[in-house]
Amino acid sequence: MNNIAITLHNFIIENFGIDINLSLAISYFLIALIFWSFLGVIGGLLTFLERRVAGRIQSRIGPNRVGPQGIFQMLADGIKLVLKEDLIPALADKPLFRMAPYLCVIGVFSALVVIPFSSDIVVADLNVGVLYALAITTMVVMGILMGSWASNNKWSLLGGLRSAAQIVSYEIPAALSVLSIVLITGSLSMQDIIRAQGAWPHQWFFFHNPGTFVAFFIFFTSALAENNRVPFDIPEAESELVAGYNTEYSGMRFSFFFLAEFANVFIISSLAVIFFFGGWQIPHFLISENHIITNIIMIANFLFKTFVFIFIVLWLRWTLPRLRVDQLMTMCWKYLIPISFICLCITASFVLFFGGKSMIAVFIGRITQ
Amino acid sequence: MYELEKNNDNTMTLNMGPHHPSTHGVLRFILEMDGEIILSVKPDVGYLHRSIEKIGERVTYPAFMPYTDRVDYVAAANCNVGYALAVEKLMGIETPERAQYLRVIVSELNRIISHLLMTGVLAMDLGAYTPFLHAVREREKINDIFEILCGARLTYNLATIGGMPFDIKETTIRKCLEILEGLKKFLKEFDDLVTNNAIFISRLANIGVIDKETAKAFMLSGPNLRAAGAHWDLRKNETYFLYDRFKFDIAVGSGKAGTLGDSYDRFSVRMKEIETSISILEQAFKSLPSGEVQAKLPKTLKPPKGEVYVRTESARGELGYYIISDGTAKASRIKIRTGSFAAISILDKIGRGLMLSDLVAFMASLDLIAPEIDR
Amino acid sequence: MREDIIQYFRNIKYAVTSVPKGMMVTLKNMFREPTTIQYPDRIPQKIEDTLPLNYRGHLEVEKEICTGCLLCEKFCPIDCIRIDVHKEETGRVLHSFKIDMAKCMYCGLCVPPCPTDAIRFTRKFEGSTYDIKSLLFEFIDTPTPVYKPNRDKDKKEEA
Amino acid sequence: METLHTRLQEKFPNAQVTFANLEAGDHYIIVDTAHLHSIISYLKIDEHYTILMCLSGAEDSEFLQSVYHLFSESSRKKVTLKVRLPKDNPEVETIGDLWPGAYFFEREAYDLFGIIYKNHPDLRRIMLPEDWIGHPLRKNYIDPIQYQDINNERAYPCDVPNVTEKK
Amino acid sequence: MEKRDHIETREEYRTKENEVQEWSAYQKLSDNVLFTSLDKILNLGRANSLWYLLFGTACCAIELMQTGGPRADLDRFGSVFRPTPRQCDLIIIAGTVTLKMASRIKILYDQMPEPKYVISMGSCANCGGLFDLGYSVLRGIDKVIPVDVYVPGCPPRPEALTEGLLVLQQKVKNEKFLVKEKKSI
Repeated sequence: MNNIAITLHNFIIENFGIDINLSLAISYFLIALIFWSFLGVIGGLLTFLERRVAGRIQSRIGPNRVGPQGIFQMLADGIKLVLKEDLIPALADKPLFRMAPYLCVIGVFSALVVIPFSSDIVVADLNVGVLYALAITTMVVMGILMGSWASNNKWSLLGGLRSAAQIVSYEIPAALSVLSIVLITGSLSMQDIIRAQGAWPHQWFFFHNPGTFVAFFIFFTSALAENNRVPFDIPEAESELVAGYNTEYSGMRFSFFFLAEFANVFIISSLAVIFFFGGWQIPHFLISENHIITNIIMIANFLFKTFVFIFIVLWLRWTLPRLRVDQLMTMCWKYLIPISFICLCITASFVLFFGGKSMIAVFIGRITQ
Repeated sequence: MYELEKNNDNTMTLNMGPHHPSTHGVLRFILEMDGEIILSVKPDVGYLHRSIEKIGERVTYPAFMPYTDRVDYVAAANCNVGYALAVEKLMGIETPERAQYLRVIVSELNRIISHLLMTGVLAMDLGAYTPFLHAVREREKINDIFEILCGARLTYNLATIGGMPFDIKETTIRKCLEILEGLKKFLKEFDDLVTNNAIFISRLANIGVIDKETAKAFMLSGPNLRAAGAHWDLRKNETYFLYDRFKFDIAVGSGKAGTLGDSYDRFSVRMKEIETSISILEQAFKSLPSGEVQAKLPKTLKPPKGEVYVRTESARGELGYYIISDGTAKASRIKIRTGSFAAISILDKIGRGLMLSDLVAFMASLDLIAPEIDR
Repeated sequence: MREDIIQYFRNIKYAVTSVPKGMMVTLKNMFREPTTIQYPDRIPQKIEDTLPLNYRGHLEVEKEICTGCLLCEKFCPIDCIRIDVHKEETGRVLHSFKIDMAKCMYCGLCVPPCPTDAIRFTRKFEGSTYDIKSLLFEFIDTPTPVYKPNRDKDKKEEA
Repeated sequence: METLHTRLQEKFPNAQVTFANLEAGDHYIIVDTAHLHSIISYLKIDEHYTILMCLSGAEDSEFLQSVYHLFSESSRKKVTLKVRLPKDNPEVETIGDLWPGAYFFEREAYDLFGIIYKNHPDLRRIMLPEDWIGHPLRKNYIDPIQYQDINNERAYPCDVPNVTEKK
Repeated sequence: MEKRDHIETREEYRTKENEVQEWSAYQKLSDNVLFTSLDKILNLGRANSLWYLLFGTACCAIELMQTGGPRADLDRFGSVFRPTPRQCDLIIIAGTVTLKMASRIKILYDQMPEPKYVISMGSCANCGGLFDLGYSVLRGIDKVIPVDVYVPGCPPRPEALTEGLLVLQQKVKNEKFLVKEKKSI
């Protein structure tokens, strides 16, 4: 039961007896619908969470009037954004202007395909999952660049150019730091990476060796940068570029950008959990006979870890000032990339000398000898 | 730092303001840019020119007091007492000692909240929103004090010619001291959050370096001049309001993060000045003399024919009132010389070669306030 | 060269140490009570009552003790007070006393000259409205004879 | 200041340098328009009046004035210089080459009083829009009620008809 | 920002009273239970998410900052600031508007997408206030753009502005949104 789409497909065929191709299409469509709306809800929830966390950090409260504790704030925002007039500047490149937000959303949401929520629940466990996730999220830069160019606004253009330079550069340290993990597992599949880890901290790749330990921070930093979050939010720097690439966007189209950004927060946090913190792995004594209960515990475990990282992202967002463009590039090319290479070398030597055993395992092994 | 080449074919003209989040109100800059690098800055001010100087000729001397609030609404008390001092000097009125102490107290309180706002806004312009709100939180507490003293939060109108319209109570002093204690704790926290932050330092150090000579040539004053290394503080060098009775050091830029006179120095000078103000306040509360707060005045104020230029140290530098009286109840001319107006002219000289993000930081470090420029 | 390398590692060290320091400050703030006063409904006491007594809110006129001396009108630099006094057989009668709160600058120049404290500040600050005309406050509904403080004092002395 | 005045008279025998003593406040020196620049540069370089505190325009009954407040850091002395300019042709040399910061103050004086500073590199309006008519701080200026397409008359209820009985 | 060349100028500003009379036929439609309840939900959403433009002209801007700050916290009512007019529902004219600035404010207002609201904050924006005596100040922002709510004060304290926002929310809640949409067809 590797693929829930197949399960659903079998279920449809057994119960309704329709054509195989059609049922495959239906099942994939259903899965897509479920996952996309899940990410939509997550994105909305994150906007609310961000405002509440920001509120508490800034010793205020944050939205608390719509619904209990303001939980329906995102609904109100959603309603409003849908009802807003959809403005397209007169001199904008209209087809590109319309297309850009969708491209952004597609880029982010497609990454969800390879994210395993539990041992069973994953849309598609691709054998190039890591590569796919890293590649497809880069589509965001296309959307941003497109939108910024099409807006026919100098601030947008500056934002878009900054974003392109930034995202493309930070792709390298991110990939390099993930490479350490791939080196250990020897597989690009997300599920394989998770299975290579365990439920307990000492089994996580985060504590595997000093190389992966540092690699996590590099990965997290570059993921933040790819996501245009503070301290790397220069493409939409409010005080510098008004609102950066989305200066000219209003209503629904703006909300797509917004949603993409917050969905991306979820994606990067979950990737961090998958690569370095054991993903959905739960201790043995929690695995029961019942598949459903096991899966639910796994999902809860995964989401809990993810939300911890989401909180860290938000926490960073409301603490740090932003870097300058050239400093950002300096940080990437002069600091992160060399260090990630060093990490890669350390991991490689660990793999070479200890056969992929973790630092702690080696240490314990030495003691017990 | 960067090769500057005026190549007209490849430059971009960027219009910054009057509505731009980092221009603090309604300034406008026309930037000539080569990519992210600025080739020239043309400030276009006057979007808040409210004809205060003309109104000064149309209303009587006491009625101009509320207008001085609006010259610099962030440090309104400083403007109030400066104007009162100017008219008193013109008329030769002796202000009671307690009133002078009260004036010191309100100007220092106001200097604190003005600098708090500046440091907060600087942090906001660099992308950190939280320190700004923390600064606003502390500001609110001092605003409360002003509310108790004069009944308003922002535009105080808290001086009359010849004295002060209110007296300070023992309970208010106690509350004030409590808030100052809290403020000291807050400043320590602020240091961790902002002042010593690596990103923050790297954004400000070596940016927009103004040396002493340039600063004087461009008529800079106040904290901006002190950050360039000049030991110049009107409170000390040209004592008014019994400032000579207080012990305090002039905060001067040290260049500890980069070059002397860079943006970080201007920031840290203001941080130091908050501490200086706290110590002045504590001394003032300790040695507050008793007595009257208002000198006896004729019913209608008619200064003799003459003119006077009185300058005081406001939060944004030298605040000068140049009053020409023609012997009637209304002034013939009131010119207000402000620190920000002088500072805006230096933007083009220093701004060339900076990046757009640096310009924002540089502007915030100069502490420009639109009404002070435009009046 | 060597200094550059030292600087390189110093930069890393400084960034790594200073960022967590700032993060600890924000975390500390997160567990503090928020300072928000939940105006208008979730507060223990009306904001108006918490303001100091000398707060400069909206102006208020007590028509019974207004002497019709027009001092407040004279002292207002922007003419936002308009008083209408007519001389009738019984004496001077107040017909209208208008204050334009939309234009008022809350400076307090009109209050000290008043001989009877008829015009004074309240602690009201709420007055948002859809129509600016409703911010023109009229304090006299029926024509009221002006108050004569001296005669009143005499009466008191007799009593 | 009086000694400075005599020194100036010795140094610039051709220039009309008069000393004005008023009832109250600061005293000032009125200098000749033609010699203003040389006098100020003499003051800056030889007399060490290195700080220009303020530059402002003003108007008295017959003349427009350009007023310079200088300050010497070494001797802690202030001096006020004035030039009187005829209202129909108010022209005076710029001192922006001595203090570049003065350019903006001169632009302000030009904008609000119409004083023309010769050799100023960028003498445009600074406070008011380019298409503004008149120089508002002159005494005979009448406030406009129309600017571009905005009718700027006072609106009800700010303009209650004045029916006050006044004696 | 100067974006003069790509603004879609919308001539028809909201004329509140006339609209109701002209479209009384639609009013009957709007009495329909479904419409009214749907309207209510939509308006509740709109009213609780009034994003304002990060823009202040003068003294009131400081109080506007403090209203967004920790003590008053406009975010409680779902109001956050956005730096660009394209994403705003509400423009708070915080402070004196000079004649030089008036046209810029009109541009900003035109750049905002419908439905949009205006709060005039403080005496200066209401009617020129104390700068009535000057020559360069616009006597009331309503000469340039239509104002929904006037907040008195000079400057209004944060609570007064919060009240202004609540009054505006009340107005938004009572609007007939769906009917208005019908009108344009």
